[in-house]
Amino acid sequence: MSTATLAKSEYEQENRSWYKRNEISITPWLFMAPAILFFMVYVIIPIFQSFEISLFEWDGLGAREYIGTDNYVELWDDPAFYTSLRNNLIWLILYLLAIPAGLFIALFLNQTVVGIRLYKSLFFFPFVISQVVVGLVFTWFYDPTFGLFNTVIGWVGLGPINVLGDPTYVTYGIIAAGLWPQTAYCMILYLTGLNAVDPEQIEAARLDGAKGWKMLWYVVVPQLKPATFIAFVVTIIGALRSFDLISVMTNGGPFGESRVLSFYMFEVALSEYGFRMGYGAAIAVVLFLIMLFFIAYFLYSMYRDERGR
Amino acid sequence: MSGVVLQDVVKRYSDVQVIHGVDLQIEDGEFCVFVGPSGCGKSTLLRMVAGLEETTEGKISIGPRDVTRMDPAQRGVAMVFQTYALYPHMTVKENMGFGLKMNGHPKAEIAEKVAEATRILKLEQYLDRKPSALSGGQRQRVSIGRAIVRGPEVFLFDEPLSNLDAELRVEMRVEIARLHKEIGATMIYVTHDQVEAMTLADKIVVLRGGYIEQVGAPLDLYRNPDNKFVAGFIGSPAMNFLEATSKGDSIEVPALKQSYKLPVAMPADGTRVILGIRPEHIEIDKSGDTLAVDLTEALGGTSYDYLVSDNGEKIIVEERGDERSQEGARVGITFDLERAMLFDAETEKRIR
Amino acid sequence: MSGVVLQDVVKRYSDVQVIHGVDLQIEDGEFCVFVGPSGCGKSTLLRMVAGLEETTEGKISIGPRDVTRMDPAQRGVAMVFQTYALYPHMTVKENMGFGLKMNGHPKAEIAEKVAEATRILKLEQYLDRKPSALSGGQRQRVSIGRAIVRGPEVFLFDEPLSNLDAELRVEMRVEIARLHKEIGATMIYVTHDQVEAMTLADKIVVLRGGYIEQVGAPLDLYRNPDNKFVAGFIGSPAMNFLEATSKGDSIEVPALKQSYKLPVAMPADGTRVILGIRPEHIEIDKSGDTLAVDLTEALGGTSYDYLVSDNGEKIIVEERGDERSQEGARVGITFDLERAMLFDAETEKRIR
Amino acid sequence: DGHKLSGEMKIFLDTSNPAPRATFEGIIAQFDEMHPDLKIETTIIDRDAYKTQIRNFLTANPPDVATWYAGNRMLPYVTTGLFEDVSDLWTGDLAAELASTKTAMTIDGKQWGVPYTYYQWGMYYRKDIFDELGLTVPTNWEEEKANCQKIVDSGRKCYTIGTKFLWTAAGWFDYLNLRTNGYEFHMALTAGKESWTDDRVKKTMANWRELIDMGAFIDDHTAYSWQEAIPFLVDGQATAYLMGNFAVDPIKAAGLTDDQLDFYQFPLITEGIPMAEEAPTDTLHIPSGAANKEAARAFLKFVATPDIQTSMNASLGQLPVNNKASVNTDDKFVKAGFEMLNNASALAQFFDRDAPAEMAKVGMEGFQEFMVRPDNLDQILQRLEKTRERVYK
Amino acid sequence: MFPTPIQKTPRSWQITYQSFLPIALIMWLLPLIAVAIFSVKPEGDFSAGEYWSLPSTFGGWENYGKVFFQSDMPRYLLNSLLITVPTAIGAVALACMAGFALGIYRFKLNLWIFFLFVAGNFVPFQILMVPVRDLTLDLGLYNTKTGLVLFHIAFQTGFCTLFMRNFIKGLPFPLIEAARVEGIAEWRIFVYIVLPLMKPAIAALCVLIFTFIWNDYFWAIVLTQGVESQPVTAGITSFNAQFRAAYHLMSAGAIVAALPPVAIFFLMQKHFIAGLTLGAVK
Ligand SMILES: Nc1ncnc2c1ncn2[C@@H]1O[C@H](COP(=O)(O)OP(=O)(O)OP(=O)(O)O)[C@@H](O)[C@H]1O
Ligand SMILES: Nc1ncnc2c1ncn2[C@@H]1O[C@H](COP(=O)(O)OP(=O)(O)OP(=O)(O)O)[C@@H](O)[C@H]1O
Ligand SMILES: [Mg+2]
Ligand SMILES: [Mg+2]
Repeated sequence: MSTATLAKSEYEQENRSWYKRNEISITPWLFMAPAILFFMVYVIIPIFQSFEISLFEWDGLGAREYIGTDNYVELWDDPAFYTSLRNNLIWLILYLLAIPAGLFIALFLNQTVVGIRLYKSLFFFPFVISQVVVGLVFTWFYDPTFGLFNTVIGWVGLGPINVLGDPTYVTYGIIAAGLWPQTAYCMILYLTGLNAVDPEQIEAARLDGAKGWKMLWYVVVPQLKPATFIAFVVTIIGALRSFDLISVMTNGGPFGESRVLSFYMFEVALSEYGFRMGYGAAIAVVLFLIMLFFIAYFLYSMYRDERGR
Repeated sequence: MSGVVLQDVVKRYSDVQVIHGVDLQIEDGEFCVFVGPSGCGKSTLLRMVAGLEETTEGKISIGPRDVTRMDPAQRGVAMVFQTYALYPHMTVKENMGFGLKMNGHPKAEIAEKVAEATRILKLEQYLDRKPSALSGGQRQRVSIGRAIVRGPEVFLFDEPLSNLDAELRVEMRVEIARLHKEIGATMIYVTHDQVEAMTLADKIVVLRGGYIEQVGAPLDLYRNPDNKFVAGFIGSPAMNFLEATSKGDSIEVPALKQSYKLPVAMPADGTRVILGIRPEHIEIDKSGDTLAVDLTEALGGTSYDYLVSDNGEKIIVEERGDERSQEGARVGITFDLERAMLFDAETEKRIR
Repeated sequence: MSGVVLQDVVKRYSDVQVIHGVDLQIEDGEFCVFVGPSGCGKSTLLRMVAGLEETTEGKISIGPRDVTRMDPAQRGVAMVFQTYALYPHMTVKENMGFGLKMNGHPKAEIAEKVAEATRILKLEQYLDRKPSALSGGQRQRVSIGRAIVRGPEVFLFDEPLSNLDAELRVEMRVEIARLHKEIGATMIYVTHDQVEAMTLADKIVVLRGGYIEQVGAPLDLYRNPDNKFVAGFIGSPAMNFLEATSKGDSIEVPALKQSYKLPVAMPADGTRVILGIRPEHIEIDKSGDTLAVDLTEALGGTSYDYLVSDNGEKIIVEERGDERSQEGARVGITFDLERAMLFDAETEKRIR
Repeated sequence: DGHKLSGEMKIFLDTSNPAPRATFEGIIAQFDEMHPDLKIETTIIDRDAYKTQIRNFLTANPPDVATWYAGNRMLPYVTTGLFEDVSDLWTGDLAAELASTKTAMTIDGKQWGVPYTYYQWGMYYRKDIFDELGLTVPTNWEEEKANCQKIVDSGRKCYTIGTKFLWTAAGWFDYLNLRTNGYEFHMALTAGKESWTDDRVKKTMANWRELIDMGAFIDDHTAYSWQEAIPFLVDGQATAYLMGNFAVDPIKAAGLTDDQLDFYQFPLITEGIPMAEEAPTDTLHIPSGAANKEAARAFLKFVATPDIQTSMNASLGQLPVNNKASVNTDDKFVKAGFEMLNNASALAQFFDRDAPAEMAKVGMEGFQEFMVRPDNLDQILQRLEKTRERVYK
Repeated sequence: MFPTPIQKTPRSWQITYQSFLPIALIMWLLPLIAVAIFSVKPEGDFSAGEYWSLPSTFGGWENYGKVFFQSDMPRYLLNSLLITVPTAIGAVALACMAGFALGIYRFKLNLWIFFLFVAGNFVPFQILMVPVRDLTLDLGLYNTKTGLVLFHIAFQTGFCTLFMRNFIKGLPFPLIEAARVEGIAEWRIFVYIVLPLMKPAIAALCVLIFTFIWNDYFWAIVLTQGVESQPVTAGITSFNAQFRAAYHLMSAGAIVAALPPVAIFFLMQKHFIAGLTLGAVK
């Protein structure tokens, strides 16, 4: 019995169009074109433009003036820049606390009791809220007259502390506010990670006599590595991108002590007393170089994974 | 002494009962295999022995100790999992030594025991690899090694070979048999693989729906099953079952259009019974014409003929060598009445 | 006519060559099975026929047409994947008709063809289900149905049954055999399962490392392999190989401490050769004492004896019935010289 | 006007506080009524945000009328050509009526906008508390300090202030410097002609420090905006507030009555120095990119007319710029301010209007820091000096 | 499962755990709860210094009424919606296509282009501020919702493409091959096979992008100003300036601004979390 019923036209057109013949190699480019175009215009090219602008003196209104590396020279002995840099480092380090904190809460919530789903969502809540609102909420929380923070530490006989007005506490106060949503984020990553932990390995470890902290440290945490990696990535990025909270909570103050690079850049380039585009771009370049360090690491890790699979 | 004794063991998950009062005695050094269809409770029972599932009712003893409420780590058992459950971030050596390390054994002792296990399982050259750099068979060997290192009284295996491909499975099976001989510990082994059960076990426990159907040595179960379930479950290809009716001291088998007189205590006239004959115990009678040859398969050493009776019942015949029947031909069959079995159609119990 | 012809076909991935000049002729309507160890290039070869991999060198024709550079869609082939590759968001009916619909065939024609395939595969009652609501076997049937609907000249199967459990696999195997009988199209089938290859194939192609080792009908390969690799690969348990040396018109087999005279053209004196005997062709000679019984396995219908010679070579013997040797005993073996084979130890080629 | 105005007119306002907001809305409604064919669209932007946004909208989507400030503050937009030259409005009667503010609106000999209000700065204090403590309004620095000491002794703070947005501290600096060193020096300093490390500046800071060391200012002022500092005055934790007159409205809204709140001029510090005052002028401008300049000019003129100035400033609670307009003498604060400014030796705009933006920013940050860490003074002044060298070069 | 399921622990610990849960939650959300309470307190409570007492009367109607009827809040909310929805649609659409190209096809630059998107996504976006603001000005899109939307689409495309590509990579490739053998054109494979399978990913991304964009503040203040185009995050600062020190109103405003993403999160929780974790962890 012959079943060769495919219509001839389907496989015997010799002179097909050029597109048809090269369909597989052209299609991906057609599909990527819009995304690449957008991304180039708004992200990739501007990165290089930042480098360029940083070599100019420009107020954003008039003509630009080429000044070579003067902006960088000025940056070199600008105390505000060092304050920002120092604060950025503090952010980077302290923000990482979100990772263990998130893990801890995730472990606490990784149970199956009635209503636990609701608890998990409510614990995740801070992440969904805009940082602007988080900033406002924490500003009130820290308010030296009526803030809950001072009320609470008042109970134990401390304070009052003017967290946001005191240069020694202000950065830590803002970071604490930032840690709130970030911890929630890490918590969700870990909750998902914990779901993926192989139960048989836990059982094997129980048979091996591992319990509690030992189990956590030797068996669970290593298996959470993917979640930890992502938590690390998003936390680092979050720390370097910190802007909203500072802008809302202190506007960089008091006397610029809570600035970070991204905020300082905004301040010199676009704020009331700023409009030094070139100087802002120079700060941007420094921030980018710091980030480049991490981006290279992230990409390298991803590259390894891609090769590995 | 470290046999395992289960007394009236029951397991309930909230309101579903999955193990219905199991009594079982496993001698010290015995290799005991649990078989049964999927979901019959094999794993659950094994995990109760391990302490990974709580025992709802009843008592489990290992050697002289009642372990029913003990922690898994204290029971002196080691378990080998189907998915190996190796710690992916540790090397082979660390994997094997982990249990001892957790229990605070000195380094030297750990090293020594790991070396011993390594030797037994010929894992020397892999000691510093991570599990991900090992093949399936090697991983399973490591996981057995991890069990050995802990020097348990009882080894528990939950389908340890079912993630391996056919060839490796055979190899590892032989390896496990040898291991049992070498260290002589009590072993409980869950499988759904006929061949593993038959070849490894000193004692097979056939489970169905949370009940034990029969316990016995492999060949005893093969030759002398207690009921239709066990008869059909043990042996491959499975036993052929044909409907029949008792009539006097014979049975009438419509599919074969014939009566047979079996050396058993016949039930009352007209009782519906089932005749069981294993494929390997049937001979093709080319001169017959009661059955049609539907399909034949030649595997080289053996061939299978798939026969269909006129009333639609199917019979598989195993033929030795590479002769096989002609597809579409009509044949008869003969078989040794001594080896045929009779079951009650209602209760499925063996009629002896 | 729509046989498939491969002429000197080569496949290279950047600088790794995985297919080394394969010549193969598959007749119209033939059922051709590719077997070989993992990684030998079975899938690659099949996918080259399908057009899913580019052919680096050589020529592939289907029927009279050279398809080497054609798109998959134009080759008149249909493929059935190991993982079924059903479109999960479409019903069975839509899955089967999708290809035709996309290529603008009229609705009535699609409906008719789907109905035909449905009938052949007895899928009537599942037509409106999504794949997720089907069992593995049903899914595989649908994916075969999808192939049938397109009415291809050549069906390609890549390990279609290896994701099914043992029982279903047997069932589907029989189904595919029946399908081939019914529609009679050319089929190329990749598997690593002995039994599938032996039972389904008109022609088996044994591949190794990107080369064809031998092509032939299943029983021809079993009875008359060209080399040691094929001899060992076809047949289960695998053929026993014993080292030997030619001496005059006999061979000396140290493991058996004996000389044998095989009906073959003997090579020069002192050539190292290999004697191959299948386990099913060996009989235990209880009076002998050349070999030690290392391990025995009784499966009921058959038993395996694992024997070890004094020089450490291993021999497996398949025994019919449930008798087996005593472990630890010493025995001899006998075998039919007509059925034993001789291979050159260097080239591994058969000495006939 | 000769012919009818038509089309659309966009007005951007920074008058985001409730009272000014309402005032302007009223004026615009009035103007709208006079010109039925004109469609007016008003956008009110938060005062602090407005200061950063003006650059953007002047270049990107310029309205027809925009509020801004006189003095140095409008310089960048004049030099970059973003403000329209409105010298043509400064002719005839109007020129005469607005004469007092003309210099503040003039750059390069041209006028770039029209003022609509100005207001005094000074001490708003709790009269009732002064009475309770038996204090009188101070007229010189010693009295001020003596009063303050008594207030501090009574468990209160002398001054409330919220320095979160920095400029409030500049108010203190301006007055201390005006009183310590005089108007000329202050203007030279803000114009970059004097050094920040000058001893005269240090003198000003030393005076300031006396208050700081006394604990005269409320704690934690860095955490508050100027509005958030009001409650301290209202609930009596602090007794005075150095502010512009615009603060009266919110203070009253927060619960103080005319009986409780009163005003006094910032007292004399250095004997013999004439009393100059802060009197920031708020202005209206036409962006050079405006679409409907005709209507815009008409509006500017309209706002400057005596009638409108009268009613407008009555409701703003501030001072009209048109000398034909009448001052609302029912309001004791306005009245006091009017008198004070009329007698002033000179008027300063405000620190961030007199100094260029960058200098203002660094300066005000320095003042805030000084209020928290007076010991850092030298460092702060050096920083300001360095900025001066860069900014004015 | 780790830690040990609570059901398997002693009764006393179970009770401790169960009762500690709500306490922990309240502590965790304390700042938010405080704001929620603020927002329903009448003005009088604040002037009386009663910050931490329960509301003396329920002032919620009045407070929220003010937010909705006496401020620009509704307008800001509308702006946010008009910015967020097109962005989510645009970014997801671009990413679906790019993800398809990068996930399905093998070509030389594949990994490089993919990494370009990934790297761009990791960039601290502030560094784009000056050039992007300039570009937007040049395009005449400054202070328009369109300008903001275009940038958001472009920037989110990085993350979305990372997500989509990994998702598509996880689809069984034989599906594509099966379709190719059936002679289905590549774009039809995208439309009829890949796209339907991406539904969960699309849902996840939409929800995620909605929240991200809704909560954006930085770009809102860099690229827009004024009530006609600013989203609610930026609007809230004007709102707060308008009602400075009126904590009951500011709280109500904050809650109104925060509510939409919270609502979306609760409605589409499954997708949201899948998005966060899948996108990241692949
Ligand atoms: N946590 C649980 N809750 C409820 N029922 C369960 C649970 N775990 C297992 N069961 C049920 O208990 C029965 C026995 O399961 P078990 O895993 O022991 O079967 P099994 O014999 O090992 O099957 P398989 O061969 O598939 O592994 C099944 O019916 C299963 O559905
Ligand atoms: N994309 C590729 N790049 C490089 N080498 C490849 C690629 N795909 C396959 N190979 C190599 O080609 C050889 C043949 O692979 P193929 O998949 O055909 O084997 P197979 O016989 O089907 O094996 P299996 O039984 O495991 O499916 C293998 O060695 C494999 O590693
Ligand atoms: Mg099981
Ligand atoms: Mg393959």
